[in-house]
Amino acid sequence: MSSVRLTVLYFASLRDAAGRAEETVQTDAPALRDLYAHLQACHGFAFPVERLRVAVDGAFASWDEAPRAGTEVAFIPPVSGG
Amino acid sequence: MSSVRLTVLYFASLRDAAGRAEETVQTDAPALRDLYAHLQACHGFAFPVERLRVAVDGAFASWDEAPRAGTEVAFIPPVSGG
Amino acid sequence: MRRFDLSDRPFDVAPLREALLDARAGAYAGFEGWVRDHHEGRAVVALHYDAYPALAAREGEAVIHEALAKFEVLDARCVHRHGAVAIGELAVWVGVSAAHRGAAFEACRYIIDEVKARVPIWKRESYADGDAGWKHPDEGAPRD
Amino acid sequence: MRRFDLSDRPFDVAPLREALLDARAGAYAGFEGWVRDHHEGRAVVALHYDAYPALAAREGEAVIHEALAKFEVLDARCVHRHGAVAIGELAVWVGVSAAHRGAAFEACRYIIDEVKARVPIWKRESYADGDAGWKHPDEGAPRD
Repeated sequence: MSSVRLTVLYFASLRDAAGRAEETVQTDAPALRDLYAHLQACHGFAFPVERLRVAVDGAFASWDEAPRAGTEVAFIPPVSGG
Repeated sequence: MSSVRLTVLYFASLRDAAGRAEETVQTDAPALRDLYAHLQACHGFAFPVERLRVAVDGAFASWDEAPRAGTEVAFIPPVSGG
Repeated sequence: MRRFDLSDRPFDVAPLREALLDARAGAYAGFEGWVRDHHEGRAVVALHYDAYPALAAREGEAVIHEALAKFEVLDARCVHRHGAVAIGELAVWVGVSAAHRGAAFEACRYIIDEVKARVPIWKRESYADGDAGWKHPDEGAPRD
Repeated sequence: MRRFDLSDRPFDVAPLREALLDARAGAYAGFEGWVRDHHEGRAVVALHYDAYPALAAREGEAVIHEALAKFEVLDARCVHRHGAVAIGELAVWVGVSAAHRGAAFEACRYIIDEVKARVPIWKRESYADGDAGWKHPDEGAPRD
Protein backbone atom coordinates (compact mmCIF):
# COMPACT_ATOMS: atom_id res chain seq x y z
CA MET A 1 0.00 0.00 0.00
CA SER A 2 1.70 3.18 -1.18
CA SER A 3 1.38 6.54 0.49
CA VAL A 4 0.28 9.54 -1.59
CA ARG A 5 0.11 13.26 -1.00
CA LEU A 6 -3.04 15.09 -2.10
CA THR A 7 -5.12 18.15 -1.34
CA VAL A 8 -8.46 17.95 0.43
CA LEU A 9 -11.07 20.73 0.05
CA TYR A 10 -13.72 21.47 2.66
CA PHE A 11 -16.97 23.31 2.07
CA ALA A 12 -19.77 24.74 4.20
CA SER A 13 -20.12 23.03 7.59
CA LEU A 14 -17.21 20.70 6.88
CA ARG A 15 -14.99 23.76 6.51
CA ASP A 16 -16.27 25.15 9.80
CA ALA A 17 -15.63 21.81 11.52
CA ALA A 18 -12.14 21.42 10.02
CA GLY A 19 -11.30 25.05 10.67
CA ARG A 20 -9.80 25.34 7.19
CA ALA A 21 -10.82 25.41 3.54
CA GLU A 22 -8.18 22.93 2.45
CA GLU A 23 -5.32 20.87 3.69
CA THR A 24 -2.54 18.74 2.27
CA VAL A 25 -2.79 15.15 3.39
CA GLN A 26 -0.31 12.29 3.19
CA THR A 27 -2.38 9.12 3.14
CA ASP A 28 -2.07 5.39 2.66
CA ALA A 29 -5.85 4.87 2.70
CA PRO A 30 -6.80 2.20 0.11
CA ALA A 31 -9.93 4.11 -0.98
CA LEU A 32 -11.41 7.61 -0.73
CA ARG A 33 -13.95 6.14 1.72
CA ASP A 34 -11.12 5.33 4.11
CA LEU A 35 -9.54 8.73 3.62
CA TYR A 36 -12.82 10.33 4.71
CA ALA A 37 -13.09 8.02 7.72
CA HIS A 38 -9.63 9.10 8.84
CA LEU A 39 -10.31 12.83 8.38
CA GLN A 40 -13.73 12.47 9.98
CA ALA A 41 -12.05 11.12 13.09
CA CYS A 42 -9.43 13.92 13.04
CA HIS A 43 -11.90 16.78 12.66
CA GLY A 44 -15.02 15.35 14.23
CA PHE A 45 -17.16 15.61 11.11
CA ALA A 46 -20.79 14.80 11.87
CA PHE A 47 -21.71 13.43 8.45
CA PRO A 48 -21.59 9.67 7.91
CA VAL A 49 -20.00 8.89 4.55
CA GLU A 50 -23.43 7.91 3.17
CA ARG A 51 -24.61 11.52 3.31
CA LEU A 52 -21.64 12.84 1.32
CA ARG A 53 -20.46 12.58 -2.26
CA VAL A 54 -16.82 12.74 -3.22
CA ALA A 55 -15.20 14.59 -6.09
CA VAL A 56 -11.70 14.33 -7.54
CA ASP A 57 -10.27 17.20 -9.56
CA GLY A 58 -13.65 18.86 -10.02
CA ALA A 59 -15.65 15.78 -11.08
CA PHE A 60 -17.76 13.41 -9.02
CA ALA A 61 -15.95 10.17 -8.23
CA SER A 62 -16.56 6.84 -6.53
CA TRP A 63 -15.78 6.30 -2.85
CA ASP A 64 -14.08 3.07 -3.89
CA GLU A 65 -11.43 4.85 -5.93
CA ALA A 66 -7.91 4.84 -4.59
CA PRO A 67 -6.52 8.24 -3.61
CA ARG A 68 -4.13 9.47 -6.29
CA ALA A 69 -1.08 11.65 -5.73
CA GLY A 70 -1.43 15.33 -6.61
CA THR A 71 -5.21 15.29 -6.94
CA GLU A 72 -7.73 17.62 -5.37
CA VAL A 73 -10.28 15.67 -3.33
CA ALA A 74 -13.51 17.30 -2.14
CA PHE A 75 -16.11 15.91 0.23
CA ILE A 76 -19.49 17.23 -0.85
CA PRO A 77 -22.07 17.61 1.92
CA PRO A 78 -25.78 17.81 0.99
CA VAL A 79 -26.21 20.87 -1.21
CA SER A 80 -28.61 23.75 -0.62
CA GLY A 81 -28.43 26.13 -3.54
CA GLY A 82 -31.43 27.95 -4.92
CA MET B 1 -93.74 35.61 -27.65
CA SER B 2 -92.60 39.22 -27.37
CA SER B 3 -90.18 40.85 -29.74
CA VAL B 4 -87.11 42.58 -28.30
CA ARG B 5 -84.45 44.85 -29.70
CA LEU B 6 -80.85 44.13 -28.75
CA THR B 7 -77.30 44.57 -29.96
CA VAL B 8 -75.23 41.70 -31.32
CA LEU B 9 -71.42 41.83 -31.34
CA TYR B 10 -69.26 39.89 -33.78
CA PHE B 11 -65.63 38.99 -33.31
CA ALA B 12 -62.85 37.50 -35.42
CA SER B 13 -64.11 35.33 -38.30
CA LEU B 14 -67.75 35.95 -37.36
CA ARG B 15 -67.13 39.66 -37.89
CA ASP B 16 -65.55 38.96 -41.27
CA ALA B 17 -68.51 36.79 -42.25
CA ALA B 18 -71.11 39.30 -41.04
CA GLY B 19 -69.20 42.20 -42.57
CA ARG B 20 -69.74 44.23 -39.43
CA ALA B 21 -68.63 44.41 -35.79
CA GLU B 22 -72.13 44.82 -34.42
CA GLU B 23 -75.73 45.15 -35.47
CA THR B 24 -79.03 45.97 -33.85
CA VAL B 25 -81.48 43.11 -34.10
CA GLN B 26 -85.21 42.95 -33.50
CA THR B 27 -85.95 39.36 -32.53
CA ASP B 28 -88.75 37.17 -31.25
CA ALA B 29 -86.46 34.16 -30.83
CA PRO B 30 -87.40 32.29 -27.64
CA ALA B 31 -83.75 31.61 -26.70
CA LEU B 32 -80.28 32.87 -27.59
CA ARG B 33 -79.76 29.55 -29.39
CA ASP B 34 -82.56 30.45 -31.80
CA LEU B 35 -81.24 33.96 -32.23
CA TYR B 36 -77.90 32.51 -33.34
CA ALA B 37 -79.62 30.07 -35.73
CA HIS B 38 -81.40 32.99 -37.36
CA LEU B 39 -78.28 35.13 -37.70
CA GLN B 40 -76.23 32.13 -38.84
CA ALA B 41 -78.67 31.70 -41.73
CA CYS B 42 -78.55 35.45 -42.53
CA HIS B 43 -74.77 35.72 -42.56
CA GLY B 44 -73.73 32.20 -43.48
CA PHE B 45 -71.72 31.60 -40.31
CA ALA B 46 -69.80 28.33 -40.54
CA PHE B 47 -69.80 27.53 -36.82
CA PRO B 48 -72.46 25.19 -35.46
CA VAL B 49 -73.80 26.54 -32.17
CA GLU B 50 -71.95 23.77 -30.29
CA ARG B 51 -68.61 25.36 -31.14
CA LEU B 52 -69.58 28.77 -29.77
CA ARG B 53 -70.28 30.24 -26.38
CA VAL B 54 -72.66 33.11 -25.83
CA ALA B 55 -72.24 36.16 -23.60
CA VAL B 56 -74.75 38.76 -22.48
CA ASP B 57 -73.56 42.16 -21.31
CA GLY B 58 -69.97 41.02 -20.92
CA ALA B 59 -70.62 37.79 -19.00
CA PHE B 60 -70.97 34.23 -20.27
CA ALA B 61 -74.60 33.13 -20.47
CA SER B 62 -76.67 30.07 -21.32
CA TRP B 63 -77.93 29.40 -24.82
CA ASP B 64 -81.30 28.65 -23.24
CA GLU B 65 -81.73 32.18 -21.92
CA ALA B 66 -84.34 34.33 -23.56
CA PRO B 67 -83.02 37.39 -25.39
CA ARG B 68 -83.62 40.51 -23.30
CA ALA B 69 -84.27 43.98 -24.63
CA GLY B 70 -81.40 46.43 -24.59
CA THR B 71 -78.72 43.85 -23.87
CA GLU B 72 -75.45 43.29 -25.70
CA VAL B 73 -75.20 39.72 -26.99
CA ALA B 74 -71.91 38.29 -28.20
CA PHE B 75 -71.26 34.99 -29.93
CA ILE B 76 -67.85 33.74 -28.87
CA PRO B 77 -66.02 31.57 -31.39
CA PRO B 78 -63.17 29.32 -30.21
CA VAL B 79 -60.54 31.59 -28.72
CA SER B 80 -56.87 31.71 -29.70
CA GLY B 81 -55.10 34.13 -27.41
CA GLY B 82 -51.57 33.56 -26.18
CA MET C 1 -56.74 45.92 -8.07
CA ARG C 2 -56.73 44.65 -11.63
CA ARG C 3 -54.57 41.59 -12.20
CA PHE C 4 -55.44 40.98 -15.84
CA ASP C 5 -54.99 43.62 -18.51
CA LEU C 6 -55.22 44.03 -22.24
CA SER C 7 -52.62 46.32 -23.77
CA ASP C 8 -52.91 47.81 -27.23
CA ARG C 9 -49.20 48.63 -27.38
CA PRO C 10 -45.89 46.98 -26.42
CA PHE C 11 -45.43 46.84 -22.67
CA ASP C 12 -42.43 46.42 -20.42
CA VAL C 13 -42.29 43.31 -18.25
CA ALA C 14 -39.76 44.72 -15.75
CA PRO C 15 -42.08 46.95 -13.66
CA LEU C 16 -44.82 44.31 -13.70
CA ARG C 17 -42.41 41.69 -12.43
CA GLU C 18 -41.00 44.04 -9.80
CA ALA C 19 -44.48 44.79 -8.48
CA LEU C 20 -44.89 41.07 -7.74
CA LEU C 21 -41.72 40.73 -5.70
CA ASP C 22 -41.76 41.33 -1.97
CA ALA C 23 -39.73 40.16 0.98
CA ARG C 24 -42.00 37.15 1.49
CA ALA C 25 -41.57 35.95 -2.07
CA GLY C 26 -38.90 33.31 -2.41
CA ALA C 27 -40.00 32.25 -5.86
CA TYR C 28 -41.06 33.97 -9.04
CA ALA C 29 -42.21 32.11 -12.15
CA GLY C 30 -42.79 33.95 -15.39
CA PHE C 31 -44.10 33.04 -18.80
CA GLU C 32 -43.84 35.04 -22.00
CA GLY C 33 -45.48 34.28 -25.31
CA TRP C 34 -43.69 35.85 -28.28
CA VAL C 35 -44.86 36.31 -31.82
CA ARG C 36 -42.98 33.82 -33.94
CA ASP C 37 -42.06 34.29 -37.57
CA HIS C 38 -43.63 30.99 -38.53
CA HIS C 39 -46.63 28.81 -37.75
CA GLU C 40 -46.78 25.17 -38.80
CA GLY C 41 -44.12 25.78 -41.40
CA ARG C 42 -45.62 28.95 -42.92
CA ALA C 43 -43.84 32.30 -42.72
CA VAL C 44 -45.89 34.73 -40.63
CA VAL C 45 -45.47 38.42 -41.46
CA ALA C 46 -48.07 40.06 -39.22
CA LEU C 47 -50.40 39.31 -36.38
CA HIS C 48 -53.55 40.86 -35.03
CA TYR C 49 -55.41 40.08 -31.81
CA ASP C 50 -59.09 40.79 -31.63
CA ALA C 51 -60.66 40.78 -28.17
CA TYR C 52 -63.95 41.37 -26.42
CA PRO C 53 -62.50 43.65 -23.76
CA ALA C 54 -65.34 43.60 -21.20
CA LEU C 55 -65.58 39.81 -21.19
CA ALA C 56 -61.81 39.33 -21.49
CA ALA C 57 -61.25 41.45 -18.39
CA ARG C 58 -63.87 39.52 -16.44
CA GLU C 59 -62.65 36.11 -17.56
CA GLY C 60 -58.98 37.00 -17.16
CA GLU C 61 -59.58 38.18 -13.59
CA ALA C 62 -61.53 35.00 -12.91
CA VAL C 63 -58.62 32.85 -14.12
CA ILE C 64 -56.14 34.66 -11.89
CA HIS C 65 -58.42 34.48 -8.86
CA GLU C 66 -58.83 30.76 -9.42
CA ALA C 67 -55.03 30.42 -9.48
CA LEU C 68 -54.69 32.45 -6.26
CA ALA C 69 -57.26 30.18 -4.59
CA LYS C 70 -55.92 26.85 -5.94
CA PHE C 71 -52.20 27.36 -5.34
CA GLU C 72 -50.16 28.70 -2.42
CA VAL C 73 -49.04 31.85 -4.19
CA LEU C 74 -48.66 35.44 -3.09
CA ASP C 75 -49.74 37.27 -6.22
CA ALA C 76 -50.15 36.89 -9.97
CA ARG C 77 -50.62 39.12 -12.98
CA CYS C 78 -51.25 38.69 -16.68
CA VAL C 79 -51.10 41.15 -19.57
CA HIS C 80 -52.19 40.24 -23.09
CA ARG C 81 -51.72 42.30 -26.24
CA HIS C 82 -54.68 43.51 -28.25
CA GLY C 83 -54.69 44.83 -31.83
CA ALA C 84 -51.72 44.68 -34.17
CA VAL C 85 -48.59 42.95 -32.88
CA ALA C 86 -45.31 42.79 -34.77
CA ILE C 87 -43.15 39.70 -35.27
CA GLY C 88 -40.81 39.38 -32.32
CA GLU C 89 -43.06 41.31 -29.97
CA LEU C 90 -44.38 40.04 -26.68
CA ALA C 91 -47.97 38.82 -27.02
CA VAL C 92 -48.68 37.69 -23.47
CA TRP C 93 -46.95 37.75 -20.11
CA VAL C 94 -47.78 35.93 -16.87
CA GLY C 95 -45.96 36.45 -13.58
CA VAL C 96 -46.48 34.68 -10.26
CA SER C 97 -44.80 35.15 -6.90
CA ALA C 98 -44.89 32.57 -4.12
CA ALA C 99 -43.01 31.41 -1.07
CA HIS C 100 -42.07 28.16 -2.81
CA ARG C 101 -41.32 27.28 -6.40
CA GLY C 102 -43.75 24.44 -6.95
CA ALA C 103 -46.79 26.63 -6.45
CA ALA C 104 -45.28 29.44 -8.52
CA PHE C 105 -44.75 27.13 -11.52
CA GLU C 106 -48.15 25.47 -11.21
CA ALA C 107 -50.07 28.73 -10.92
CA CYS C 108 -48.16 30.27 -13.85
CA ARG C 109 -48.92 27.26 -16.02
CA TYR C 110 -52.56 27.26 -14.93
CA ILE C 111 -53.00 30.91 -15.80
CA ILE C 112 -51.52 30.74 -19.29
CA ASP C 113 -53.39 27.50 -20.06
CA GLU C 114 -56.74 28.91 -18.94
CA VAL C 115 -56.19 32.30 -20.56
CA LYS C 116 -55.51 30.58 -23.86
CA ALA C 117 -58.53 28.30 -23.45
CA ARG C 118 -61.13 30.72 -22.11
CA VAL C 119 -60.36 34.41 -22.49
CA PRO C 120 -62.09 35.91 -25.55
CA ILE C 121 -59.06 36.88 -27.60
CA TRP C 122 -58.57 35.78 -31.19
CA LYS C 123 -55.41 35.69 -33.26
CA ARG C 124 -55.30 36.53 -36.95
CA GLU C 125 -52.11 35.53 -38.74
CA SER C 126 -51.02 37.00 -42.06
CA TYR C 127 -48.63 34.87 -44.08
CA ALA C 128 -45.86 35.74 -46.48
CA ASP C 129 -47.86 34.17 -49.33
CA GLY C 130 -50.64 36.77 -48.88
CA ASP C 131 -53.04 34.43 -47.12
CA ALA C 132 -54.42 35.30 -43.68
CA GLY C 133 -56.83 33.78 -41.24
CA TRP C 134 -58.35 33.81 -37.81
CA LYS C 135 -57.32 31.00 -35.53
CA HIS C 136 -60.28 29.13 -34.09
CA PRO C 137 -58.82 25.97 -32.63
CA ASP C 138 -60.93 22.85 -32.44
CA GLU C 139 -62.09 22.21 -28.92
CA GLY C 140 -60.77 18.66 -29.01
CA ALA C 141 -57.44 19.63 -30.53
CA PRO C 142 -54.35 19.60 -28.34
CA ARG C 143 -53.79 22.94 -26.69
CA ASP C 144 -50.64 24.63 -27.86
CA MET D 1 -20.77 28.57 -24.80
CA ARG D 2 -21.32 28.53 -21.08
CA ARG D 3 -24.95 28.10 -20.03
CA PHE D 4 -24.42 27.89 -16.27
CA ASP D 5 -22.65 30.60 -14.33
CA LEU D 6 -21.84 31.56 -10.78
CA SER D 7 -21.92 35.28 -10.06
CA ASP D 8 -20.33 36.85 -7.01
CA ARG D 9 -22.38 40.05 -7.39
CA PRO D 10 -25.95 41.05 -8.25
CA PHE D 11 -26.74 40.44 -11.91
CA ASP D 12 -29.36 41.76 -14.28
CA VAL D 13 -31.85 39.28 -15.70
CA ALA D 14 -32.86 41.45 -18.68
CA PRO D 15 -29.85 40.84 -20.98
CA LEU D 16 -29.78 37.14 -20.11
CA ARG D 17 -33.45 36.78 -20.98
CA GLU D 18 -33.02 38.77 -24.18
CA ALA D 19 -30.17 36.54 -25.29
CA LEU D 20 -32.58 33.58 -25.15
CA LEU D 21 -35.23 35.11 -27.36
CA ASP D 22 -35.13 34.65 -31.08
CA ALA D 23 -37.66 34.64 -33.89
CA ARG D 24 -38.22 30.91 -33.50
CA ALA D 25 -39.04 31.20 -29.81
CA GLY D 26 -42.75 31.37 -29.14
CA ALA D 27 -42.41 30.63 -25.46
CA TYR D 28 -40.14 31.76 -22.65
CA ALA D 29 -40.35 30.39 -19.11
CA GLY D 30 -38.35 31.97 -16.33
CA PHE D 31 -37.73 31.18 -12.69
CA GLU D 32 -36.20 33.43 -10.06
CA GLY D 33 -35.29 32.50 -6.52
CA TRP D 34 -35.16 35.49 -4.17
CA VAL D 35 -33.65 35.76 -0.71
CA ARG D 36 -36.54 35.86 1.71
CA ASP D 37 -36.51 37.64 5.04
CA HIS D 38 -37.63 34.51 6.86
CA HIS D 39 -37.12 30.76 6.87
CA GLU D 40 -39.47 28.45 8.71
CA GLY D 41 -40.69 31.30 10.86
CA ARG D 42 -37.25 32.73 11.76
CA ALA D 43 -36.17 36.20 10.66
CA VAL D 44 -33.21 35.94 8.28
CA VAL D 45 -30.82 38.91 8.24
CA ALA D 46 -28.07 37.70 5.92
CA LEU D 47 -27.23 34.91 3.55
CA HIS D 48 -24.02 33.46 2.19
CA TYR D 49 -23.57 30.90 -0.58
CA ASP D 50 -20.49 28.74 -0.58
CA ALA D 51 -19.71 26.86 -3.78
CA TYR D 52 -17.14 24.56 -5.30
CA PRO D 53 -16.81 26.51 -8.53
CA ALA D 54 -15.09 23.92 -10.74
CA LEU D 55 -17.58 21.20 -9.89
CA ALA D 56 -20.56 23.58 -9.83
CA ALA D 57 -19.77 24.71 -13.37
CA ARG D 58 -19.44 21.14 -14.59
CA GLU D 59 -22.60 19.93 -12.84
CA GLY D 60 -24.62 23.03 -13.78
CA GLU D 61 -23.69 22.60 -17.45
CA ALA D 62 -24.62 18.92 -17.22
CA VAL D 63 -28.06 19.79 -15.83
CA ILE D 64 -28.74 22.26 -18.63
CA HIS D 65 -27.56 19.86 -21.30
CA GLU D 66 -29.81 17.18 -19.88
CA ALA D 67 -32.73 19.63 -20.12
CA LEU D 68 -31.85 20.52 -23.73
CA ALA D 69 -31.81 16.82 -24.59
CA LYS D 70 -34.96 15.81 -22.67
CA PHE D 71 -37.27 18.64 -23.71
CA GLU D 72 -38.05 20.32 -27.04
CA VAL D 73 -36.46 23.63 -26.14
CA LEU D 74 -34.30 26.07 -28.05
CA ASP D 75 -31.97 27.26 -25.31
CA ALA D 76 -31.59 27.55 -21.56
CA ARG D 77 -29.41 29.41 -19.09
CA CYS D 78 -28.93 29.50 -15.34
CA VAL D 79 -27.03 31.90 -13.10
CA HIS D 80 -26.56 31.32 -9.38
CA ARG D 81 -25.15 33.74 -6.85
CA HIS D 82 -22.02 32.94 -4.88
CA GLY D 83 -20.77 34.63 -1.72
CA ALA D 84 -22.73 37.14 0.33
CA VAL D 85 -26.27 37.86 -0.84
CA ALA D 86 -28.52 40.49 0.73
CA ILE D 87 -32.16 40.02 1.70
CA GLY D 88 -34.33 40.80 -1.30
CA GLU D 89 -31.60 39.99 -3.81
CA LEU D 90 -31.88 37.47 -6.58
CA ALA D 91 -30.15 34.20 -5.66
CA VAL D 92 -30.79 32.14 -8.77
CA TRP D 93 -32.29 32.65 -12.20
CA VAL D 94 -33.28 30.11 -14.86
CA GLY D 95 -34.52 31.01 -18.34
CA VAL D 96 -35.69 28.69 -21.11
CA SER D 97 -36.88 29.45 -24.64
CA ALA D 98 -38.89 27.03 -26.75
CA ALA D 99 -41.32 26.87 -29.63
CA HIS D 100 -44.10 25.73 -27.28
CA ARG D 101 -44.89 26.48 -23.69
CA GLY D 102 -45.13 22.95 -22.30
CA ALA D 103 -41.50 22.19 -22.98
CA ALA D 104 -40.40 25.62 -21.73
CA PHE D 105 -42.11 25.10 -18.36
CA GLU D 106 -40.91 21.53 -17.98
CA ALA D 107 -37.29 22.32 -18.81
CA CYS D 108 -37.29 25.35 -16.50
CA ARG D 109 -38.65 23.26 -13.64
CA TYR D 110 -36.19 20.47 -14.36
CA ILE D 111 -33.23 22.81 -14.29
CA ILE D 112 -34.06 24.52 -11.00
CA ASP D 113 -34.96 21.19 -9.35
CA GLU D 114 -31.70 19.55 -10.45
CA VAL D 115 -29.56 22.58 -9.68
CA LYS D 116 -30.93 22.63 -6.15
CA ALA D 117 -30.44 18.90 -5.77
CA ARG D 118 -27.03 18.39 -7.36
CA VAL D 119 -24.94 21.49 -7.90
CA PRO D 120 -22.37 21.98 -5.11
CA ILE D 121 -23.64 25.23 -3.61
CA TRP D 122 -24.42 25.64 0.07
CA LYS D 123 -26.51 28.26 1.81
CA ARG D 124 -25.66 29.72 5.18
CA GLU D 125 -28.44 31.68 6.84
CA SER D 126 -27.87 34.19 9.62
CA TYR D 127 -30.84 34.87 11.85
CA ALA D 128 -31.99 37.95 13.73
CA ASP D 129 -31.38 36.12 17.04
CA GLY D 130 -27.66 35.82 16.27
CA ASP D 131 -27.77 32.17 15.31
CA ALA D 132 -26.50 31.02 11.92
CA GLY D 133 -26.10 27.76 10.12
CA TRP D 134 -25.33 25.93 6.92
CA LYS D 135 -28.24 24.25 5.25
CA HIS D 136 -27.58 20.59 4.56
CA PRO D 137 -30.98 19.15 3.71
CA ASP D 138 -31.69 15.50 4.42
CA GLU D 139 -31.60 13.49 1.26
CA GLY D 140 -35.01 12.01 2.01
CA ALA D 141 -36.56 15.35 2.94
CA PRO D 142 -38.97 16.99 0.54
CA ARG D 143 -37.26 19.31 -1.87
CA ASP D 144 -38.16 22.93 -1.37
